[in-house]
Amino acid sequence: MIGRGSNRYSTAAIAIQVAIALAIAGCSAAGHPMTTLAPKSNLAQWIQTLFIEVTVWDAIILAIVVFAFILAVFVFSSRVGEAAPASTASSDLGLEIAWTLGPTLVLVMISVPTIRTIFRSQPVVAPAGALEIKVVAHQWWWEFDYPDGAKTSNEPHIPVDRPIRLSLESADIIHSFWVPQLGGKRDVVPGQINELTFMATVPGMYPGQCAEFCGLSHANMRFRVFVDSPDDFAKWDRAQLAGPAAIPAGDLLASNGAKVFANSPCTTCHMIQGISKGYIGPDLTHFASRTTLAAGVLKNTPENVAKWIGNPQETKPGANMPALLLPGPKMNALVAYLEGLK
Amino acid sequence: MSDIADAHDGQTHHPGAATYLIIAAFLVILTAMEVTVFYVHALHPVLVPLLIVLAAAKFALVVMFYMHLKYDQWLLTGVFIFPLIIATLLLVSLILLFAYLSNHMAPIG
Amino acid sequence: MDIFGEHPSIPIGIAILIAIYLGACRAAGRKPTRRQAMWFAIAMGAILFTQTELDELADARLFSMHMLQHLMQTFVIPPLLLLGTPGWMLAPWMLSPPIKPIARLLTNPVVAFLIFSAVFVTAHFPPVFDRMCRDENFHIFLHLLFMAAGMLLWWPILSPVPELPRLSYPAQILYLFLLMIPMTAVAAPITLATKVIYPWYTEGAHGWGLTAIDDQVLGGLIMWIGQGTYLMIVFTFIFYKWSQREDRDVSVPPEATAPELRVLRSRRVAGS
Amino acid sequence: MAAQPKPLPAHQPSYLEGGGILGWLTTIDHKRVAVMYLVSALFFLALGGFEAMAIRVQLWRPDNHALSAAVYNAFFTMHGTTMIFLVVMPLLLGFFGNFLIPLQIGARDVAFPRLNALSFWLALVAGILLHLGWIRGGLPDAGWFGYANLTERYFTPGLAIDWWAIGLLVSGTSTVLTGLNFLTTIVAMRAPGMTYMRMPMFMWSLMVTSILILIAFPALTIGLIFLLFDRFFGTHFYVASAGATPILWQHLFWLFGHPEVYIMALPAFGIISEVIPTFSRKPLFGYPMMAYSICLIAFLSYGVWGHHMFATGMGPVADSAFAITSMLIAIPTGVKIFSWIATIWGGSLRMTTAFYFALGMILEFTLGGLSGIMHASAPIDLQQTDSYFVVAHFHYVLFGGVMFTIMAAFYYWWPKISGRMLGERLGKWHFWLTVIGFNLTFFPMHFLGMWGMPRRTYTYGADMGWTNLNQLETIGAFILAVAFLLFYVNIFKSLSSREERAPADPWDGRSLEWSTASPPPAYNFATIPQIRGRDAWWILKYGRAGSRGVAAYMSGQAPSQPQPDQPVSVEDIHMPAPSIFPLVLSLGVGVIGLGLIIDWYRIILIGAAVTVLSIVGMGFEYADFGEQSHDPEHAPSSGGVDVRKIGLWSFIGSECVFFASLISTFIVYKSRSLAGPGPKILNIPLTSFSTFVLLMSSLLMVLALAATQRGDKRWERIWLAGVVTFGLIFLGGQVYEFTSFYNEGMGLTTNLFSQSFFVLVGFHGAHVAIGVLWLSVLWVAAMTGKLGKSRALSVELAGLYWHFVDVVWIIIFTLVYLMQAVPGA
Repeated sequence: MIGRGSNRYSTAAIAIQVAIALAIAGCSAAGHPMTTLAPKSNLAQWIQTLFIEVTVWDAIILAIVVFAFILAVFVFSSRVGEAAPASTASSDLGLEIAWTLGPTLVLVMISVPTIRTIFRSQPVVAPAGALEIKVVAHQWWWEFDYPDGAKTSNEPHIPVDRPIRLSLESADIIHSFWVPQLGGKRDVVPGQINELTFMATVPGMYPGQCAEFCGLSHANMRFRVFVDSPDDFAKWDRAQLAGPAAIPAGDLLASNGAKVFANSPCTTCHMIQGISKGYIGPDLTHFASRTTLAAGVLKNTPENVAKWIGNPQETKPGANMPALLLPGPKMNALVAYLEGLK
Repeated sequence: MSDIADAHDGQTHHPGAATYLIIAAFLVILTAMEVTVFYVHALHPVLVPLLIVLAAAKFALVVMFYMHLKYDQWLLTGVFIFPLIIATLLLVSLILLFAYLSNHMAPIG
Repeated sequence: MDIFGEHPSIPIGIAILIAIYLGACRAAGRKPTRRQAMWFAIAMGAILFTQTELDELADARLFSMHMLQHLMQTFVIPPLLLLGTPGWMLAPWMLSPPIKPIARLLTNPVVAFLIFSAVFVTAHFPPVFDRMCRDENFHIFLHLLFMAAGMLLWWPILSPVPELPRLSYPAQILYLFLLMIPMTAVAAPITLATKVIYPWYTEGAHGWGLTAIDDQVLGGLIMWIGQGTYLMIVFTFIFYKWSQREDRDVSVPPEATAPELRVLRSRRVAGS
Repeated sequence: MAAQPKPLPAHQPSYLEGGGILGWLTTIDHKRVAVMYLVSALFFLALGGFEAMAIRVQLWRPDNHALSAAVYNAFFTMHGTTMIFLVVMPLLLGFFGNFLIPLQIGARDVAFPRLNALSFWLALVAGILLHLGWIRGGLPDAGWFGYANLTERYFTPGLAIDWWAIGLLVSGTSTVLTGLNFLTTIVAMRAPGMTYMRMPMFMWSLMVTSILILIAFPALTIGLIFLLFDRFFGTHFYVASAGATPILWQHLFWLFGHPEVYIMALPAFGIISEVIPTFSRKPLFGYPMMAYSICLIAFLSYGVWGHHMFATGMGPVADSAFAITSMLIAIPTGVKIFSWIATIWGGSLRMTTAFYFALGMILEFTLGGLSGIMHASAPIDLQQTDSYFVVAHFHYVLFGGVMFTIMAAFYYWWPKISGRMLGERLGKWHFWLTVIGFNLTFFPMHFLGMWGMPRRTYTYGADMGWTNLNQLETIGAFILAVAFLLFYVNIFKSLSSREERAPADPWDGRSLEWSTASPPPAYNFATIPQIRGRDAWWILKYGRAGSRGVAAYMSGQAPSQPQPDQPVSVEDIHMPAPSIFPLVLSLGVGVIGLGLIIDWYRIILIGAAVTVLSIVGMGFEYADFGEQSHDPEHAPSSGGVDVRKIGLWSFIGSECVFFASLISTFIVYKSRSLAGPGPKILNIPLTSFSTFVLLMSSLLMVLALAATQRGDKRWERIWLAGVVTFGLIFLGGQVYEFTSFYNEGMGLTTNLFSQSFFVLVGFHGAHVAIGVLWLSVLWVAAMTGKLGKSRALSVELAGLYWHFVDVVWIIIFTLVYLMQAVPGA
């Protein structure tokens, strides 16, 4: 009875874990946009390679331990009351040296590529031709400043196959910049400039998130990185450098909205080039060119914009943006204006 | 209470007043040297190592003689030295880590 | 490997050491144990390797190899020599009246430790170190000094002369632990420096295609992590010997007569 | 001693009997203290478990709003804080450690029984302070790691963080006292013949853990003190805009935090090393290497704190150094796992619930250890840190490794503790549900982490593909909750059943605790045994360890028959008298904490008065107390060193780290002062004079001690008066110095230099002031003629403290004053 119980234990534990492993292998990275297992940059690729290497060593060690464990518990031991004489061995120098040296060798095998990757992934100076972007983390959104003066929030675009050098700064407390498919995280520490260097290799949209607990809405501090072809990037960059899109002639709703905006408290925090000068919140000059709002939490649709402006706390508890209580028509006008800022 | 005294008499052979006075003289001299070193400008390039050596000497004198570690059981030395080593390593590594960090500080303001 | 090439002093020195060793054996009319002879032979081999192969690399402006050389000279060769030298070889002259008090003072753990630390720290001070790189005679002198200081350092651990005793095992561990402070004080700043500290390494070609700064980091790490790991292994040996001794010290008094045993057993039954 | 030895009565009352409620409140019996730890820990375990369940419910589906962000953040903060400080440590150290140290080393109690009771009451007060947020100010919500500068008042106003910081300070004090007590006990109070190499492995682990505690906690204390200064007095220790860096908190916190992991794991390793040999009926395999690996793990644990900070940008060199040291820890850990397996190998196994849990621990902990190797590799860690992968990793270590061990320990030692067995049938259910629930809850987290799910997020998007596994985990968590419920039921059933008294030695155990009754009498052992080898009790039962004992066992030969009772006199057993002061003192401390937080000075004063009065009260109890540790039967194995001296030296060792943290902060910060007076303001002539005064006071101190030792009362008084006077002169100088700085425009909050200077030098000054008070008391005693030759130790202890304060000043004088011209590092 007792013996069977232990048998059941190991089979149960192993079966569960194997089953989960298989189930998970079944789901591809496609359904997991933030997976670390589908590298899309050189940095992520290096880490992935290292990860696989270490995992293989880990698996070998695990196999040895489980094998020894099973032999010890089920094969080379007796149960109380059985006749087999109990062993009294309490030491074996050879064995002990073996299981000290074995792991040591494995660690040497792991540490060499580890250190190589550490130095390779943290170059002291930016690689030649790198695009240097300043990233400022705020509670709870991201600001991206490009060297040519372009400015955006939460949805940066970068060119493919060109080295990117991010210099990370914080406006308030510690955050952490993480786009899993593009590489490991780097903390954003107030008073300190941290760097992150990588080169994206596949165009696409890669979601990221703040990874260091930063207060109430830490969970709502998301963003998206768009990796563009060089042409697309140049186009996007040009558009960002231009002023706000002109309101189409005859679009009364939008031009009303522009007036609502100009007279609202929004202007104290938000910038729309040529119209307002606030800098506490995200720059809204090209608001409509972004696919999401509220730091990646909501899709950028008119309903969501209205919902966000009317009650930011519902979407993002603790957000610094006050609720703007506008009567329906005014809100519609404002939303129409904002959604026109391509 | 008597057993305390017994245990005590049995365990320590503390040095006499003469030793204490000599140590005190050394301490005073070392302190005077420290202050002198501080005021001699020519010595400033080697100020840090010099001061560290002098302070370490004073430290060792007090601990070994006034705190009787030289005379007491090694157990007490162990209980003290191990944390002391850790504390020293901690001090050194923190200073070095922050020295690196200070190259990456954002301009203040 | 051209043994007699640049530095004839090395084979000559080794030959002299061997001659002294054999001469002392003959004078005493005793032979070292097989094990001691083996250790001594290894020590000679280690000296030869350190002073020729490693030295060439170190002369090729490889700071890291120079650090490895220093580690060998202070941490490897002296213990080997102490293991390889029988106590009866040293005792007669070390315990002779004029030398004995000096030997006693120098092999005192505190003194030995301080001397070694002072030598090691001073030698890595940039002006001193740089002069060593440029002045061959000073270089030889410092390397001999390292080995001598190393002998003192390891004496309290491996003393072959019972009259100048070893430390107790736990004290040995503590003693070597304390060694981590001066070693770290030298190795850490070298490793973490952002500039090349010793100008000699920036002048002229650099071996192995390393940059001077990478070489410096590597050298610092060899000294820092290398000595740490080495000491860790030594701790393991000491601890093992300690545990074996404590095991052996078991003296089993006749059980039947031990009164407290009877009491214990009665206690046990009373409780059940 | 006693003229007429009275034999022990046939029935010896167990430690649980008698005394009533007051008996428990005033108890200083290590076993009763342990039981009180147990009760509070089981309560907090339920609370922490409830918080965990709430977290899992919230994560059941994406965009869930069952809990608000605020409540979720508070719950994961309190779950971590509670489980670490109020459950695992109290269970491992307070409960099992306290109960078993004297029993396993053959002693009557711990070295400082009243301090032990004080530790418990302080721990309880800390637990209460941490939870007062339920009543006022909200629960702490900045994570158990409380990263600055989120914890600054500007970002987290309100009382929550104040409760948290003060609660942890009190808890840390309690733990340090425990560490001091345990270390002294194990070092000095082992039964005769029990060398270090004959101690049970649990004792090895607790000895090393105590050292870890003494060295690790001061760093946390300093970190918290800076935080409280920032919050209450407006300093800027973690404020970037003032030139400081919040990274300082991370260094201090992880300097404590990583050793803390081993403070929890090492005792677990020790317990497993007790359980496995017993149920395998074999001696522990590779005992010396097991002991050594514990030491090595402990030492290495100080060189690895940086692996929590790879993402903070420490630079490639520091990353490499921390990565390699972290990997090194795997070697001794591997030695332990292989040695446990080798112990089982060839054994005669007895498949009890305790053994099941021990076997489970080996496998689950191996998984946690292996994912740990991944985190040690810095680049991989950058993908995994702060993701659910890490949550999986440390739950495999802390639940799979430590909680499984605690359960094994419960089933193993419960008979000894309560005198009753835990149900084996229910136990097996408990075990299987735990295994299934645990793996179902935490194994999928590896994958969630690899799929990019960050930690500490109260909600997640539906498009991330994390939903299914989260639901699986929540189901697992409920299974786990049922398992815990069964555990509580099992305890309850065992306590309420009238029958099934546990025998003294139900498992055919190997160590001394099984030699005494279950539950043991208040004095543990009627006679302190003579130890002849490892597995002391096994040898007593079967003869020398090894073939003979097992041969005797295998041939069915029962242990030798009991001999007639040896007459032992009850009067020979001196047990210390109970004391109410530990409880009162802790209450005082609690009231101070309360007053500090709600900012009501009268309450602080009341608390301070109670605290001081109870310290004085404890002092007057001293005469009774002193005898205990000098029980002649306790012939200490440490060659006659007084336990109080060992205790004080351990405290001094701990203080080294305390001041090292302060000094390094000063050195790091002094050259970053922005405005106002900088280091040039320091007055070297004045402090040279102060240094001289302090050095001379040390001289007078040793002279006073010498006078006391030779019974010279006249000079004893004179020298002591001299020390006190010199101390006062030093303090006067400091007051003058501080005042003049203040007049020159350098206040506490002026700049980084001033705040780190004032805190460092101020704390040293506080130490001097305490020393002056202590010596004044001694001086009064000397004047009234109460400080005779026999009390020389009291003078020696005060002297040791005084000299230590002096050497700290030697360092401060050099590093702070004389090196002012040298820029940081």
